[in-house]
Amino acid sequence: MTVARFLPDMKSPTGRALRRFVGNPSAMLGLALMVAFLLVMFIYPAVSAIGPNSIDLLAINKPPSLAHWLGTDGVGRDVFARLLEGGRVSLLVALTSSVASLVIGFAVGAVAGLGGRFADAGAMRAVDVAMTLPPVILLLVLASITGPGIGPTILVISLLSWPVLSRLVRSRLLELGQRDFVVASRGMGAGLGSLIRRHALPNTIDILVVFVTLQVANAILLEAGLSFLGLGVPPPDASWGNMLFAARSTTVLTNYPWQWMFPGLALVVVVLAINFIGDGLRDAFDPRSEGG
Amino acid sequence: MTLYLVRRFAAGILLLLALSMLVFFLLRLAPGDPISSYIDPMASMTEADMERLRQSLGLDQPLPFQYVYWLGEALSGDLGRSLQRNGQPVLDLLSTSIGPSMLLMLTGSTLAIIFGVIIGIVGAVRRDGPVDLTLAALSSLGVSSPAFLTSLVGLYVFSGVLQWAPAGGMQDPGMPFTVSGLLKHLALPALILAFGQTALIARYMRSSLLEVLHQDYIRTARAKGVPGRMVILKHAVRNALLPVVTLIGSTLGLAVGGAIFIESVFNWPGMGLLMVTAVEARDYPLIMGGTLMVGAWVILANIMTDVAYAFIDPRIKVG
Amino acid sequence: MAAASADNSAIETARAAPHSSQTVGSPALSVQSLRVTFGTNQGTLTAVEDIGLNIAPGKTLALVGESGSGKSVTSLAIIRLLAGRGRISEGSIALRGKDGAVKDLAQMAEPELEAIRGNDLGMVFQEPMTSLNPVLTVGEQIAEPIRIHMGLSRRDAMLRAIEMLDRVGIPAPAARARQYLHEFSGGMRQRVTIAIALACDPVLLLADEPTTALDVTVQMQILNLLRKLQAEQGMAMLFVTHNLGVVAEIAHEVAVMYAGQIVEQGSVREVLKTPRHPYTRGLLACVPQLGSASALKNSGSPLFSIPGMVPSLRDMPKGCRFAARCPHAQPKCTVDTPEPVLTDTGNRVRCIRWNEI
Amino acid sequence: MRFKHFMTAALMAGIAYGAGMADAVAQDAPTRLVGGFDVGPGGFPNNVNPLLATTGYMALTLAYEPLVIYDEKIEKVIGRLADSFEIAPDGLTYTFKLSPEAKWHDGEAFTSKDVAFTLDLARNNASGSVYVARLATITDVATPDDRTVVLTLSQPNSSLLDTLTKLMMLPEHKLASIPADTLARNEYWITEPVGTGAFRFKQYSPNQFIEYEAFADYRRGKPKIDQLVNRYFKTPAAAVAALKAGEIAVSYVEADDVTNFQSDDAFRVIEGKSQVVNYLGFNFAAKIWDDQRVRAAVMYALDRKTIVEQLYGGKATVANCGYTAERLVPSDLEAYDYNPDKARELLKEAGWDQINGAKPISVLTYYNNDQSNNVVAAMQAMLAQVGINIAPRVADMAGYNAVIYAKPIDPSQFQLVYAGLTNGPNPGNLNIGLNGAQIPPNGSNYTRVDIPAVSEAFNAGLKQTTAEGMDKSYRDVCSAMNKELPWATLWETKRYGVESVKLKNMNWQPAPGGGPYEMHQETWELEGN
Repeated sequence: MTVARFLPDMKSPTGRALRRFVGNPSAMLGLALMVAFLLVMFIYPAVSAIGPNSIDLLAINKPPSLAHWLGTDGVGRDVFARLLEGGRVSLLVALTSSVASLVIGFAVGAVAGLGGRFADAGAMRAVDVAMTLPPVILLLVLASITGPGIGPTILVISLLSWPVLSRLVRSRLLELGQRDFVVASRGMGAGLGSLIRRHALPNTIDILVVFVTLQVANAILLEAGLSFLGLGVPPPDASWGNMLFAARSTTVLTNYPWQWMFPGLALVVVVLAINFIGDGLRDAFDPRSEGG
Repeated sequence: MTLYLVRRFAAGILLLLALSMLVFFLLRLAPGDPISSYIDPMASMTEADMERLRQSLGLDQPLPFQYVYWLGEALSGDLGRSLQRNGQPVLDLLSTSIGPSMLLMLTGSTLAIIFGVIIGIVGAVRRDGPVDLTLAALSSLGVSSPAFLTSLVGLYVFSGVLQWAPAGGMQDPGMPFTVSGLLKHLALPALILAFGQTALIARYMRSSLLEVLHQDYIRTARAKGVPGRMVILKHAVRNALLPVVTLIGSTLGLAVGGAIFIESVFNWPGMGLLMVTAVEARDYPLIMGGTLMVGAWVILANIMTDVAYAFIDPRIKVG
Repeated sequence: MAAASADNSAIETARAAPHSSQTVGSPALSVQSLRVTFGTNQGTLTAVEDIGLNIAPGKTLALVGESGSGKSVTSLAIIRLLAGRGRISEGSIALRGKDGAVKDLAQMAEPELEAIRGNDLGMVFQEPMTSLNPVLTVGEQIAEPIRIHMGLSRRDAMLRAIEMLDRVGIPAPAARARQYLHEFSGGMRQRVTIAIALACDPVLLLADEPTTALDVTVQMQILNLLRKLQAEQGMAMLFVTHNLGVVAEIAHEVAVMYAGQIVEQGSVREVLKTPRHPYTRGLLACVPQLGSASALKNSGSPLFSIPGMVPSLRDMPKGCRFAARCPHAQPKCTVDTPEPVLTDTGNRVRCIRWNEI
Repeated sequence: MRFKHFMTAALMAGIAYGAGMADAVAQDAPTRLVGGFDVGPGGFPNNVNPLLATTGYMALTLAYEPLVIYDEKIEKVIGRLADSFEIAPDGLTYTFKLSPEAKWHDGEAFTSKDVAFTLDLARNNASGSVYVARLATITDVATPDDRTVVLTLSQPNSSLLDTLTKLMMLPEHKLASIPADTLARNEYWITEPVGTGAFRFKQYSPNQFIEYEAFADYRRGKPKIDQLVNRYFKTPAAAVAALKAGEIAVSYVEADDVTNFQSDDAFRVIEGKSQVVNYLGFNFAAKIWDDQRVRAAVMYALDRKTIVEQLYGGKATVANCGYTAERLVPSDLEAYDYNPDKARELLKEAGWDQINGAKPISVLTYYNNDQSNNVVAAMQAMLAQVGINIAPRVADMAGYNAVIYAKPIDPSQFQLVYAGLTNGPNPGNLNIGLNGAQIPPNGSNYTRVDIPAVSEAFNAGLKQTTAEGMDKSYRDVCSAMNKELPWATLWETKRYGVESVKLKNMNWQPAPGGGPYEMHQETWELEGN
């Protein structure tokens, strides 16, 4: 792999991890896709004249053409421009809420896994409450207090997604807690904080990475669901969620597929890219995969 | 073991109490109340009528009093009556809808577990091979397709156009109940519910299996002359299942929420459909009853997962 | 370099060669000019090369050397369980199976290998804590190879497993067979791995540093156990270790490895008493003698150790690989790689100046 | 592993069976009609109690019958359980002659006792009835004999007949024994309700369907359909799929979904006036709409013709006042054609920058489908061009009502509403939304319209007793609305239903609230099964 040769032969573990990551073809594919996506998302609007919200009632529901690469929607807006603007909004919502739920989920899971029986029982009961709260009600109440918009959407989605991660992290750390090196470092007086930082994090990196990759997609879908309740990103602003949501009418579903298929396709590609990057990161940071 | 179960169930009861209190007061924060859902802008219902209806339903009492009254009734087994028009007892509505929901969810989840685990194994064993990449793409499609979109596409294609499956409902209305009729109606919604969950389980299974294949005892197994396939199925998969069991337990619990879209599109008379109509009508007693039942199910699912976990992994002592 | 703990006098005790029914002479295992390479991002690297060794039935050959000398790679190559992109690029591994037929493991395809592993060939690993499956009972894990290779029913296989547990010295074997791994101590677990490896009465046992992870007393018990089992079952054994005391205790033959090559090979008595290769001599000098601690302390001189570092696989020096660290090295040593030569005492040494020093 | 095989096998059987499923219905089996009678805005799923019905009358008239009903063209009121009726000139006494052959489903005779009982129940708050306010003008109900009922009113009320078409007659011999305040919750409604209609109740499954069977000795002839099922659908898409799959024979269909059926000759598309006028309601409590020129500017800024042509495909009529029926619209109305420059001029004259300027104006709506989202987006873009920035806010029905009926009213929550109100067949229906006297708490004029000219025109209309008198006064209402603009009236859309070609004589129409109107349920026929 020519690229790997240019990188300095860094001796530090992150250096080696970086070189392994670069050497991993699928991870590089994922990275390339993401970078391409972000570039187009930020550069195209500055270049193109067609705004995401500029309507043209004489050109509604037109299939993809030279004028409108991906066709137009029900009010004549350019689907490609909305796809990009929607992409920015959806990715912003998805990434921030994924990271937020990652932090909460990991923290609760780690405390439960390593913090001893009482911390475990306490944390797990909190998780139970969070999981038993029917999402419909939480969505309705939180969103109606905070109203629609990107901020509340991120808050609602993060609050809904962390419990599952905390249970996964806890189950991994329960098993880990038995292992000698953890018992040993406890013996050397390592507090919960350093235990989490030095042992819990590296050993659950694979769960965390898989969670983030799945959570990005889940966040965008939740945002679409919010549109079902009239919340989420309010129209006329674009987001992949409310563009996908337009497909709930059978006519749009069958006669104007370009209006919902492209946001769906974009979402699948982004999720795939993030999955590849995630796998690449997990393999890169996994010391045992030296032979890989 | 039984001590552990007693303790967990006791904690569960307390939890349900806390949950009911939380939901009761949260509901009041949501705009609108049962009466405001009665009004149809077309109808001319005077403000006085609305006020009188609120009194008759006891909605004008102070909140804590209403909660205590509700709790007293609930403990005696009477979850009160739905505030929607024909005021059926909440317990009856819940008991008729919990069955279909469980059936849909358990079938969907079972399919998801079976297909998810298989796809996860194939993905890990043939890592980065063409099969793995296509499975990764398919599972990304699964993960990133919203329930309501897959339901609509599924409904339109399989029942509208191909007419393979009936268009929603649990049985042909009016016809006598037949198991084959039920299965015919159950097939499509269950497969769609499974589609999303399969992708989730497959991804976690693959990652967990890759982790396990590095372990030393896998090399020992091969050193024992155990054939390749058996090494994977008997030794690796069983260890890799541990974290996945937790995931399956949690998604089983959360499936009720996910089923809302599927139940709405397929008119499946389950808890999802009941809760959506209840929330739209701000039907407090039905929402409270539904929340408790869903809550109990999630708690049960979590307890079962932890027990199953301890059962599969001898190292984890229960409790 | 772990200091040998065994009593120096152990080297002298002669061991009666076990009388075994197999015909003396033709070796159970014969490895000829074996080379193992690993593919990496920077091209292929040779881990070990030109490995040649023979083990007669009932005999134990110790493969000794520092970590990274390639001794474990050699044992893993023999059982064809090389990790990742490791490959046997040259040489043959002739194993005389239970049926007497000699087969070259190097050329064998996976299905055939699976019939050999655990049956004609058993292996014990270094780390008892992680080399057994945590979720299966001990009995199941021992019974598994029995059912696969000997076709016994589930019940009979379990009986034999319990019998094996008894033979490896685990008390109350019937009860213990139903227990799980986390209920066993380190020593006990190693006994279980040995029971697994020997369950089908293999012709050859590969032991990859089985005692390294154990404390001294347990180490001794395991060595005695292996010796007892070898006497009973007459299997040949390749014992990989870095501990010369253990070599003295258990081995009949020894091969010293350095930087991927066998530098000296011969009977334990000859090699340990009259080492010919400078590296072997260095190794033995590092072993502190019992009772010599006070003398060393008074003279203020540190324990002896070989200066310098083992060369990296990526840039292996020309000629003798030990030259850089060899006190007797001369320019001619760095010209071409020395071939193993027979010495006066019957050892085979890879050094061109063995008789001048 | 055995369990796994069982489940997969069972599932495969299910699908395979589905594929091979042929409706093997023998020829002489009872004829069965399954329809979606409660789909769309005119439906009220799960409502089995006629006293609580604010809509969903088409489904109710399957088993029940009102005293009087709208005719086949939904224009004028004709007799149903009453063979004939007459109103005294002063509009204070109504006399109804009942049909002698009418019977209840359990064989009992239908008499004036039942009419009196139903009217008392409908005027009794305790029963939860939604008709109490609208029947308040009735002071006395007399039953001189079994066949005659005489109502006396406190004041003339031209909307009374319209209200009576929505009130289904209930059996006194079955319900008298049940206390009024427990009636709403009584099991009676879902076990053995009795009506006088062409079909008799058989069974009800919540959220799924209600099943009926033919009422053999129905006075207008035994229905040709033996079994009738009214199936519920939570989402329009589900109804469309059921129609396509041939599982239901008739249903309301959203305008978006009509294109699916137009080209399919197995179906008949039915188009009708929705009799609902869509409007942007100015929330006068927000004080920014007080100047009539600002309201006029909103009308000029909206290109309603292009929205109708492009977004509704021409399937709507522009409304310059509350009505579009020719008989109610005078010829000299201001057309408010699209004229953004005039709009900007008017705004500058009125000093819009000081009144509100570019501050976002929140427009509340309970419409949440594609078409409504597109329409709002188009209006938003058009209004933004003249300097009026609207921000749409969608809420579900309960949330919407909570905001508009909040005590005290909070203008910051909504300055505009995008809504609709029924303007027919009884034109007086708009009164509750526009008359100054109907401002909450005594009515549902939640946008606080208090324009004397408009209120007086409505009061005059309500007093009318003759059809000509009503038309004339509601024409005055129309010109008052056109001049004063209490609302920015937009358009009146068409609504659609789809029928299988095998269905005969149903006369399905998208009537507001489902009518009720004369459908001759006994003549319905379904070929081929």
